[in-house]
Amino acid sequence: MARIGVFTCWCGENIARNVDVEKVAEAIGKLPHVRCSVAYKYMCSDPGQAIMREKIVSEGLTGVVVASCSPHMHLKTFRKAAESEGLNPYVVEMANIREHCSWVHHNKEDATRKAIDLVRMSVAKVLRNHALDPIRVPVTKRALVIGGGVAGIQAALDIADAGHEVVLVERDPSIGGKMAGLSETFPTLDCSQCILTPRMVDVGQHPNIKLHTYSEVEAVDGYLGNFKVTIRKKARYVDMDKCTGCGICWNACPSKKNLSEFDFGMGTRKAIYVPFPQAVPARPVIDANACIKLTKDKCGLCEKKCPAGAINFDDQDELITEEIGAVVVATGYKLYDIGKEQQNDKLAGYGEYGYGKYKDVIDSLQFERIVSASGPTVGEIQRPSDGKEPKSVVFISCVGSRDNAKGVSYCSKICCMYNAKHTMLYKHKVHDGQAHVFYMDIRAGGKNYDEFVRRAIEQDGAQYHRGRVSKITEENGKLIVRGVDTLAGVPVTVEADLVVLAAAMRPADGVEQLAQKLNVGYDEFGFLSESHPKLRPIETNAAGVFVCGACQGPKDIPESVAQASAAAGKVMMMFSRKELTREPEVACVNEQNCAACFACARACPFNAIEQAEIRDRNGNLVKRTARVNPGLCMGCGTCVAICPSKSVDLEGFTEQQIYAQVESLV
Amino acid sequence: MSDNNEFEPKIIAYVCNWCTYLGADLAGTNRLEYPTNVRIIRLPCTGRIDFNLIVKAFEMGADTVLVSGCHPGDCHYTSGNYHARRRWMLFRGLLDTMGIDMERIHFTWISAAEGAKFQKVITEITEKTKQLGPYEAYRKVCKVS
Amino acid sequence: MDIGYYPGCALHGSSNDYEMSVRACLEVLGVQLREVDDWICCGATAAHSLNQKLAVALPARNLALAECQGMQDLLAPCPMCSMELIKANQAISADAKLKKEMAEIVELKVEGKVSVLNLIQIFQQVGLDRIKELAVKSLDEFKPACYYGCLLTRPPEALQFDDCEQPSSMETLLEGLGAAPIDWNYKTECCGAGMTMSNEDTVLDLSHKILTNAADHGANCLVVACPMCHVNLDMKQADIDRRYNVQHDMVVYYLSDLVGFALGLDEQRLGVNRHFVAKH
Amino acid sequence: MLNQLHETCRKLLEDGTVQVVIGYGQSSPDTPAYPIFVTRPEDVQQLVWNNQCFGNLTTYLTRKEVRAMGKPAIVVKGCDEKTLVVLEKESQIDRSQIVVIGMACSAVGNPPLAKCQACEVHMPRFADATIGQVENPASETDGRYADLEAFLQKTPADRMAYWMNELDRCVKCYACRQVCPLCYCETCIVDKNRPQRIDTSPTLKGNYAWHITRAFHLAARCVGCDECTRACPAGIDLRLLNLSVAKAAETDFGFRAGMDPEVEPVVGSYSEQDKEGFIR
Repeated sequence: MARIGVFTCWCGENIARNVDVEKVAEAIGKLPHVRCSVAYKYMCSDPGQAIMREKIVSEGLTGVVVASCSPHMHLKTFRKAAESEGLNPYVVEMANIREHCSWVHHNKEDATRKAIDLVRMSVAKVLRNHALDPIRVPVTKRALVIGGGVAGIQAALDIADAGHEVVLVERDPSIGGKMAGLSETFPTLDCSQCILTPRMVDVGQHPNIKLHTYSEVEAVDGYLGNFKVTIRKKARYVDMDKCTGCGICWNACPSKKNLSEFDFGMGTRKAIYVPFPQAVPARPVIDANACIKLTKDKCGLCEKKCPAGAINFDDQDELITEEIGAVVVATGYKLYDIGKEQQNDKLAGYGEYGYGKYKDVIDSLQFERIVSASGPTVGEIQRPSDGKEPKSVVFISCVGSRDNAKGVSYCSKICCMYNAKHTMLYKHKVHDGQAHVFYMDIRAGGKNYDEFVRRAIEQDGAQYHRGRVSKITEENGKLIVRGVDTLAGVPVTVEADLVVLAAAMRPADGVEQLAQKLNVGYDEFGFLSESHPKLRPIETNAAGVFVCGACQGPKDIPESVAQASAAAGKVMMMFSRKELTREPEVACVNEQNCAACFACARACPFNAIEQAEIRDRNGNLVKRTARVNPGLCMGCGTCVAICPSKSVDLEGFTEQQIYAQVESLV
Repeated sequence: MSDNNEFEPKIIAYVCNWCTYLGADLAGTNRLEYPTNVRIIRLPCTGRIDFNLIVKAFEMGADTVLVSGCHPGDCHYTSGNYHARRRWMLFRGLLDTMGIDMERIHFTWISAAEGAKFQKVITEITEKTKQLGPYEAYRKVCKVS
Repeated sequence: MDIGYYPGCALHGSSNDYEMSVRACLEVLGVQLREVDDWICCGATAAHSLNQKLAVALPARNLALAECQGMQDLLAPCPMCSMELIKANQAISADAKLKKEMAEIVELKVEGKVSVLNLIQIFQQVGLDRIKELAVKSLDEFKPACYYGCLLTRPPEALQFDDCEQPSSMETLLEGLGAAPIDWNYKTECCGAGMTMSNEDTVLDLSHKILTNAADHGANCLVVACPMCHVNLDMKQADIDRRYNVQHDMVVYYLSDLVGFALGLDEQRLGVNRHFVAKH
Repeated sequence: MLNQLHETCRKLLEDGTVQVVIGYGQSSPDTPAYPIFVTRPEDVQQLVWNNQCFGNLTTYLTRKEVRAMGKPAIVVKGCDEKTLVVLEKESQIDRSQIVVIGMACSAVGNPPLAKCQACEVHMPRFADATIGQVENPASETDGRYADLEAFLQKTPADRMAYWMNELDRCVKCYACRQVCPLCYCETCIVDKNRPQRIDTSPTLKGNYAWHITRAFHLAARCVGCDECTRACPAGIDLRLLNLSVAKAAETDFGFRAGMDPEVEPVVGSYSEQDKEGFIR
């Protein structure tokens, strides 16, 4: 026999002003099953909760309705209170007579009538509530980090240092990501590799980190705490165990003219190569498209020369699976490819800057390699066309950024800073050179950032023009950069030897496909969606999957690192528990009734419904049925609406509860 | 209002928990007044809102039914509202053939930030329903013959 | 093919050589031009810099006339005219209120349905293949610098023709007819346009740069599709030479002139003999 | 044609490819054929084929008792075959475990049924064996929705009145459900009473709720075999309801149930581009 207690709140004047609270309490008190119906000034206050707790005990209540504010406000509060008296929290419901009634209706009589309806609905519902226990899911205390850039490295190290195993997957032959290719970093101008490579070595040597380079995530199954991840290890043609990284092979390799990915095409590499000297792992990989043996079945020098016999031309892609508890996505960014036609033609443009047409128009990452001591020019600033030292260099901001016409609408955030950095690095190497910057606005928010830009302008004499560049043309060996200075209000023409385009930052290729495998949302640009922009910036809507670094939005190094540590923190939080608990308000299938049409499985936004088989103890198939994985279900109820026979129902919002509410409205 | 015996429509609103319900909360927080006729039933997502519920609402004597959730792209569950939208498209075809008065079923997207829109929608459909009068046709259907 | 034709002031005045050439080669291509009866000025720069409503109303009347004279396509060889007409077209079809207002002002029903085309688009409609069929000689002696100026492609959101920064439609056409268009830098720079009245120095300066760059890149002639550009680059060339003490000798053709040559038309027929800088 | 049918079935039964043949039997000429289940080769003579073979036999494939009979061969018309496509999509049948015998069919009934008027699958498309040739089919593939469109000419009020009058006759015998090959739920929603979503008494209220539910549960699934209408003892034209949902599916999503095995079912999938003019 149900015994319901109803507690109506005055909320001071907030409710009582427009709703006759006592009248509500009295009317509700007359309803069947309602054991007690009291009103009090502030139900959420300690004395208020005390009243409720007292009644739960004295009346032996089996269900509670609190008629006060929005459940988004206090449902948790009251459920806790009930729990403290041993009542299952899920038999507590609320009626929203404040936001939905007293605050929006001024006619007291009508408002009171409505309030009574609202409470009656909640009583009708709570009569069909039943005790629910939080869902417990075991955790595999092993993290997968996707992407071995600075963010991925940081996350991996933090988690590993906390004593948990980490599987780090990197698409390229070496970890290090974009940062490994940078020259110096703003705002301190300390050498990028000097600060990063030690961390890379740490990763390589960490007992808790299992490193898969030249590998990609193929498939992800399972759910929070219990993922099964399939990883494709691409054929490397070099036996990692035998190889000592001595370098004889790449010195021997005759195929020289291959553009180096690490140098962003500014330099060349052999067909068998380590992307850069400090690579981790310091083991070479063979570029199958460049290798003479693999393409023409000639040469094979490396194999002959290799003292360890590590070369294996028959190497194949290998698929391995890893058991994982949590995933950190740190796939980073790429640059908007300038001038090129793209599938989404909104992102095509800036052909007028002559990138790809004029050798000496390059992008910022290419410039990083040119100024980098480890670069193809060993830090000598030489322009690509003729190796001359450029005496005048123009840096152009926002190439593709903040441009709804032919680029992306957002600000790429880091360009203002690295432009300033580039002008300085340039000036420090070419003392008689002149750097020009065309910019829309200077966005230098951050510790010591604006000071840094001022230094570029005031000490290193970079010429800043506030305005856009309309066109770049080549006339007798000079690049003619025509733009405007909107502050001076005059058109500006600069004769440059080298032009550097700060192209917009875009998510790395293939991130959408990865997101789909992980059930993580992404925006129109392909940046992964955090589950709340303010309060859950690391979490995603896929439980147990976290994001950090530029794959979530444009970021600089310190931000990426901070977010990476945050993600690591979230993972450790998960791993700190024996098992995880989740809200029990999820869908469940009545397997007796399920006709196994699997419409629900098709519709489920979280792939939380699987096709299961019921077998008798001799293993004969009795029937097939849909089955909800409570570890994955987020409780949207789409399956319930779509199931013709209503063989699936949603706890907390069961058919019985909802129909009871409607039917209470006679 | 109810003193004079003007017709007071009965409006049942099925709303999603994350957008429209919060929109209604916001209307409250901003003290945006609207008629008292609507009764909100909170569901997690428009994806959960089944057509049987709409029929049931009419059976319970609703003069107008409102179904409202998150704008496309805003769904808390990423795609519940898209699934709902599809079902409604097909369902409307059927109701139309059945001769159900389409002016008595409203579908809206109201976000958690659109308290004002919630007020506007409720006020407007209440006014509209007052003009249309009680849904006699369906009440006739429902009285036991 | 039978299309509407809006000459605009220029083609009936200073630039009737342009009209001759357009009419001549369209005739050979079997395109009948029906001139809009009772057309008025498109408003040009003056209108839209002074009075927005007028800037719509003037072209609106011409559009209304074209509509009620049953024209679907309307050729406006002058880029300024076509731009003004297209902008009005879009404004009217997008805004019912404005449409009504305009109908009242011009005292004619106007829908904004006519599609306004520039000369290049007409050639594209006829089709390069068709033109090739009718061509009697190759243009291989010509190394033209195709000059688009400002208005042929701009404002892009309104015109939606070619790539406003890197147009190539003239090159495609002329290449097809045997010419060897050169790649150069001043395709879309301004020639000074109307400034030619108020501020000649600017015009001379800008046009000088254009002529120079064309020559530097090995052009033996310039091709334009705009009467204003032609005035500045051809008629003013002597002044430019004088002012900068150079000898440009850069023949400036209308696009239709070269197409005309390919079709076997002579200089008289095309009005080329009326140009100031002569080929020699 | 009949012999060919008998031979095919005899072989299938003899060599044990199947244990049962689901086909048509007939007591006397020109009376509606009924389903028979032939398990012995010598009985195949009982199988008939003529324009009285109305039934959509696929409805028996999902029945427990029929499943118990072993691997079936089934006789289908082009229209019935569409059901197999849907059933397979909804993983109710394993096509590889069924032998489908497709019968060429110009039309059933005399005069031909409405569905035959607009039939475009006189020849089964995916059958394991197809028997016969279509002679002069009553083929006129458009006007699939003609009857519905005619009905929609009525005002909503009149439509309501029509259904109140029609559904008043419904006695809730559920013949429409029993005969429907796509009503295969273990327990039908109408038989579930916690909560009681649909009033089970044959009142107008309950009948409305039931027929809305029945029709909508067939949304983008119903292949239009019209068996429900044929089976209805009260002679209610349920076809109109099925058509209205089918029409919505076709106009809004270009989807037709049972036609293309490749396409994703409409319900349970979505597109961000779905139109939503009706949503505010």
